[in-house]
Amino acid sequence: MATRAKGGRAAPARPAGTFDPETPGSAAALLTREQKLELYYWMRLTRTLEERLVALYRQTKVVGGLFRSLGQEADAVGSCYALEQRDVMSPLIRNLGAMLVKGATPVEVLKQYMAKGDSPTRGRELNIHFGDIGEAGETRGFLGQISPLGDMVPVMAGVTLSFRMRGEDRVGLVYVGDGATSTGAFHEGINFAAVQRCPLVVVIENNGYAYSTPTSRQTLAKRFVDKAAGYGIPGEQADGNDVLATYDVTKRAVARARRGGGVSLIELMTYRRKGHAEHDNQSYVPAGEIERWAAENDPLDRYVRRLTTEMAVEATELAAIDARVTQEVDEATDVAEASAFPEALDALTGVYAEPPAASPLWFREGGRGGVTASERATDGWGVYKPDAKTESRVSQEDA
Amino acid sequence: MATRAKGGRAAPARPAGTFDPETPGSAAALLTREQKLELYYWMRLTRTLEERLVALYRQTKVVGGLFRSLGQEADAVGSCYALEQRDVMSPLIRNLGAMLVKGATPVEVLKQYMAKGDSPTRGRELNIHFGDIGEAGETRGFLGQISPLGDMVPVMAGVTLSFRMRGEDRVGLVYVGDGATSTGAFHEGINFAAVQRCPLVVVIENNGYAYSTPTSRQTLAKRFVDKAAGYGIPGEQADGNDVLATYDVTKRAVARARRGGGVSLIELMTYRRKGHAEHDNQSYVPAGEIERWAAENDPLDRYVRRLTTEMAVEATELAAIDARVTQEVDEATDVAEASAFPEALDALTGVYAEPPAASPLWFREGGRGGVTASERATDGWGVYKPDAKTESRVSQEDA
Amino acid sequence: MAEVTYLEAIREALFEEMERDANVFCLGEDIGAYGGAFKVTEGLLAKYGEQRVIDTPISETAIVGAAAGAAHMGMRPVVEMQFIDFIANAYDMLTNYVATARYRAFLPCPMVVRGPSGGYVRGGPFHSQNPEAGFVHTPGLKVVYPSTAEDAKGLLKAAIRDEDCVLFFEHKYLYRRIKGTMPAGDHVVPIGKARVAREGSDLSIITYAATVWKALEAAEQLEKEDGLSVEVLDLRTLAPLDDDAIVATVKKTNRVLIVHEDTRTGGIAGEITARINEMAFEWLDAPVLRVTAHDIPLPYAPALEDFVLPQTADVVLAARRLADY
Amino acid sequence: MAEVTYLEAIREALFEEMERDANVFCLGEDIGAYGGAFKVTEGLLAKYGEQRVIDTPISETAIVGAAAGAAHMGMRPVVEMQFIDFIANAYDMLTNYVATARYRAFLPCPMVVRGPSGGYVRGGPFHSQNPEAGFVHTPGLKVVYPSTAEDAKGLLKAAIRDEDCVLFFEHKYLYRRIKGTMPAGDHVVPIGKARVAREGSDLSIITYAATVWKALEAAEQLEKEDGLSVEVLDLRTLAPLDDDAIVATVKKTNRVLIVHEDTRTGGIAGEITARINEMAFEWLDAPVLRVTAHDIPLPYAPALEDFVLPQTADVVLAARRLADY
Ligand SMILES: Cc1ncc(C[n+]2csc(CCOP(=O)(O)OP(=O)(O)O)c2C)c(N)n1
Ligand SMILES: Cc1ncc(C[n+]2csc(CCOP(=O)(O)OP(=O)(O)O)c2C)c(N)n1
Ligand SMILES: [Mg+2]
Ligand SMILES: [Mg+2]
Repeated sequence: MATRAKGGRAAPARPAGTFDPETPGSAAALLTREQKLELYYWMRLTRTLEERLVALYRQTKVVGGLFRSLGQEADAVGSCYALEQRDVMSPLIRNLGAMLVKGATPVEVLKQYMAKGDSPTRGRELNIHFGDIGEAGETRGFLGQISPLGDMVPVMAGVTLSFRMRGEDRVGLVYVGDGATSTGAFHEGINFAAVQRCPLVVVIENNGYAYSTPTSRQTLAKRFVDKAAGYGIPGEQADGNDVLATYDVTKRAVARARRGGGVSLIELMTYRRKGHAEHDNQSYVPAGEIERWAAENDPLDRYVRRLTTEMAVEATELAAIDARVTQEVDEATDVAEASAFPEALDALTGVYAEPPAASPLWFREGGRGGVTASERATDGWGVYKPDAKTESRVSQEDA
Repeated sequence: MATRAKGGRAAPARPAGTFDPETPGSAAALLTREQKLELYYWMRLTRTLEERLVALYRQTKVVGGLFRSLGQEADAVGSCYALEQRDVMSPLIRNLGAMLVKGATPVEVLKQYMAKGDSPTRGRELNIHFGDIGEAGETRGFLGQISPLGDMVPVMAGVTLSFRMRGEDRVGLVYVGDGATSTGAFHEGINFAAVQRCPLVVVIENNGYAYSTPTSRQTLAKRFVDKAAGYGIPGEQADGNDVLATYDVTKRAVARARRGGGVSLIELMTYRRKGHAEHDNQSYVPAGEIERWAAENDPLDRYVRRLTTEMAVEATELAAIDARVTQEVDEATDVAEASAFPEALDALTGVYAEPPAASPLWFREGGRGGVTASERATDGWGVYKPDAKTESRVSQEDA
Repeated sequence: MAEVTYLEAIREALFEEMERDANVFCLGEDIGAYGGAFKVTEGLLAKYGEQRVIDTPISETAIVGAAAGAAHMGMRPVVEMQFIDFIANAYDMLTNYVATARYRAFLPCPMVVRGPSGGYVRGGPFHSQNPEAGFVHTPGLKVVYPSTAEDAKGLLKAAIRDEDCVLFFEHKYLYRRIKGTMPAGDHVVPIGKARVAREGSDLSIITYAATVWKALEAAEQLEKEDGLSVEVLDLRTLAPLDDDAIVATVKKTNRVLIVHEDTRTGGIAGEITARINEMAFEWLDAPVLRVTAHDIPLPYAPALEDFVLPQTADVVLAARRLADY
Repeated sequence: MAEVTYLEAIREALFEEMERDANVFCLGEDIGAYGGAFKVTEGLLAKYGEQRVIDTPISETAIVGAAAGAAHMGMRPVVEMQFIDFIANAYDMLTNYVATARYRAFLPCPMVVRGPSGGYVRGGPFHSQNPEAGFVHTPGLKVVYPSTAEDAKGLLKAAIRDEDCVLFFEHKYLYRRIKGTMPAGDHVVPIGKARVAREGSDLSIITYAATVWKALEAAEQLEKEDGLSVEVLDLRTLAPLDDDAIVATVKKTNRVLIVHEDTRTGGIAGEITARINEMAFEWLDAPVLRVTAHDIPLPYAPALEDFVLPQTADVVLAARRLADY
């Protein structure tokens, strides 16, 4: 395990626990060369796609904020690579890599950020807040997050509870940031899942900061993984910038969940090299810290070194992957840019299954931008009454 | 430390940690004979007062539910005895003993349960939901709880934060049940207090059940005190039915808080011998469990044995205390029974500082039971308008 | 058919729906061996086992969140809040996660959150609440609050079958005080339809839950003492509101009194008044008036609680004023 | 005096109140070194230090609860919600603990919870909310939502000095778009008083926060194009509502349009309509109407957000209909 850059927090010399009976290193050792290159592909795709998003953001084509996972690609990609397609993963804002591994496509991500009408949420939600879950064979198995931090932990407790109840051979994985561990939802959710022995892996991505708040102001615990004992579950810490280490630790936790062992907690040590979002100038970060992590502990650089030195991968092979990635992102950008923004009226559909659509409010009926009267149309006072226009009290009394 | 009764959960052989530099036993060793008898007095008062409440409950003089701490008197009394008057304690429903130690009087408790007009909350809140906090010299230093479990932990974080901010030499202590540790509020509050280094002691009373739910369904953690590491604070477990042990462990945690050491967690092992409230028939409890605890691990019996054998206290001395307690409870009962129920109109005062009172709704103005018009009286349509009665549109237009 | 209480009617609905659909399961605090604080779920554990009747830790956010997750995957969770007051502890999860799931993510979230609600029982400020207004205000949630045993059963069955999240408020004052005869067969009462609890022509009282009974008592008295014919509309569903039924009664009587047990300011009487203004202003012969609780946290002592909550006498007085207008 | 933005006005209030009273302190997520997500608290840490400007863990329940505890002991905490949307995570603590403290326990709880609120900024469903209705519904809380820089400053100062908990909603769309000239000296605007933002005689628009500006724009247009004289009442305080000001404008114009950015059902327009019915029904020449957001979780894409939220054109249309009634 690589040592941490100076000035940063120290990485642990050894994993803290072990998801017995699996032993550390056992899972990663089984990866094929092809799989190892695939890991590289996903990390590169994550980075390139985000870089493209930055360019689009500067062109004001991204509608809202832009969130980066620069320097964290290994933890998202490696951990999610431990899942099968039938498993369900719940990402957070820095888990673009995990979503790609789970089948989200660059064009979906680009359309989401650009709020396009044919984006996965049809322009309703922002950035990577989208998902695809349901039947094992028919869906890719990732769940769209909401903003309030911690809430996905209880939800994933329920998703995995359903696996347990139905005897399905499926596992769940939920990511939380170091900051999100302070929320009540995290606590309630992980405790609930633990006591219900849900097949769930909880991954804490410790990237040193929650927005501007360093981990030292988030908790006094020495390690986030120390929280595991309080829930009666095993916990392991791993080097989040070593993609094979993150794969390994997660794969073992997933195996434990799959054989009915219940919840495991993983803490992946990494570092957020960009601000909370693109607008954040990181003035609160000690001088030199970012640069050291970039220079000494970039997950892609580290993996490239490892692939080329230990695994005899040629630089040309990697360059070919890079080129493929660029081409995919280029193509996705073209498609996303060409697609249309949503129609205003689409806003009205699907708050409930029944009724499937709401009516526009009366002052919008026949109003701006092609808004037409709904089935329940009226131009009476305000609303929804089939008879509001035709009848009036006076005429009724006259009759 | 006494061993646990068979069939119950095992008590720990040794305390789990230590609030360094204090060593286990050091605090209790300093108690005088008088103080030890005082501990007996508080425990006996707790039990006798609750027995009186049961009698009143059967006479339907208690308005709501009745909550017992039978078998838990030692943990409440011993832990709270570790505080000074200037310190602030936040009790839960089983901490009648702690409240008495902190200065709550039997007559206050009786009036609360009977919803009397001169009870501490003037009939607004039930049972032991009342308090007295503020300036160190002027108040007794206990805070009224609300029902939603866990909420008092954040509040006590704030109370003790104010001590730290103002450099006051005061400490806080908050009780939570084993069940309440599952709440988000507990988690958020203890983490907040820990990271802010508030002078706060958190006491988990592990009495084996939360309503009907055994601790095994509340958490997978082996011991609740294992949660301490997750907050980066020390934790100790102690025998909650040994009043000197509960005093000792708490006194050392209080000392730690007082010298700026921050938050400590204590788990007191005890057993709830009565149902959640008087109506609960405890059908969910394994056969014999309650009887064994009653026979083998009653905190008063144990303490009496210890006082008489190890500390050469005469049975007559204890009988005298018992008699004094009975007399006090008798007198308090007379006073409480004689006092009046609240006036309906008192309901209107004090939702806000300003205005200090609300007006009765218009349909109550001059209505039943001596309800008189408020300053803002009206018998116009509905509300509060000085001119609603006198003016009407017609008369205004006529004028 | 034998009469059953409001509480038993709810229990029947749970048994029948668990029997009908293996995806239905219950979760909450102390609902298993103990059968729930009010014994609503008594017998469920014995019949359906620990897999489908889950005693949870004390963690309302986790319970609701887990229900949502399971609902996404095709289950039909029925959550019990030990007292509905503690729904406040799941407010974020309900309003932000559950209510928006279908709209923002096209995720089905068919689940029920039910629990003992309301006052008149000396429960004090934290065991007597009527928190419906905050949820009626949340697009994506449905809210039901029955007043009769028949509706309690029929609406709970509808709620469990609904494709969206339904909050099902049970009035604890009615649990054992009200009885009804259950219609034979699969008795389902549609969500979104109000019920005319009493026909009348002089004025309308629009209400729901326990105050339906106060309104009916008042109507009786008004008929006897004043010769007034009072219509009582029991909303039953609070979201979506039954606009047709509301408008129909306004057009019939031209005078409306709204009665609810919830506090006044921000209670749903305001919403109903606004809708009446918009939909049927011309039919009003008098202002829409409200009889509600005072804007006060509900106190414990009987004299205080009785003062703060709306009583039959208040309804009578207000109705008289309205009739005289 | 120089003009300052709505945001700077809030910051000025914080500086002045921290200077005036050593018991005032701020707590919230990222409010210290970073100065808050919108930089409202920028500079506070440098001036007042870590004891009085506290960066907290991400735990809204703990933040609000700790503020309450400190407030009991004589402090004057000012809590920042990073976005007001996350106040849902403290809903139990605010409505059950804080709101009832004085009533049930005679405990003072002088504290402010403030935060960026509202939409029109492409924030999506969780960074655009207007959660005021749920709190206006809670006895024991006060709720303020200013539309001008002057009021933002003056009301925040009043809120910090208030003896009870005040929720202070700041409209993030206005943060840097609106400017005002601060009155000299100790500028305090009393809580509970509405403001006539524009005088008029034909119809009244009752509104608050960002839609005050939409109403003013509409009034301008209606004057020019229709010759209508529109009064705009800016409520400023939502709890307690200024009944006198509401009644005064009704009596003056006899036609009322209520405009709010919040969703329609259960939004506070309903409450205002009910009060107008009760207090001034005879003065109404037309139904009270509402222009509001649709009952939909607020979507992100500009076309969708613009459709769901009320716009100036909607106000114009509705006002015309009302004037024609
Ligand atoms: C309950 C809640 N409170 C506050 C926020 C605002 N917020 C969004 S992200 C963030 C920081 C998250 O930090 P962390 O969990 O460490 O994740 P990271 O961004 O480092 O990946 C905050 C405070 C939120 N989304 N939810
Ligand atoms: C947030 C919340 N949920 C549910 C309840 C209902 N309730 C009251 S006491 C109780 C059990 C408490 O158990 P524990 O914390 O172990 O305390 P004990 O009664 O054993 O002293 C429950 C579930 C509550 N008061 N608050
Ligand atoms: Mg982080
Ligand atoms: Mg317990």
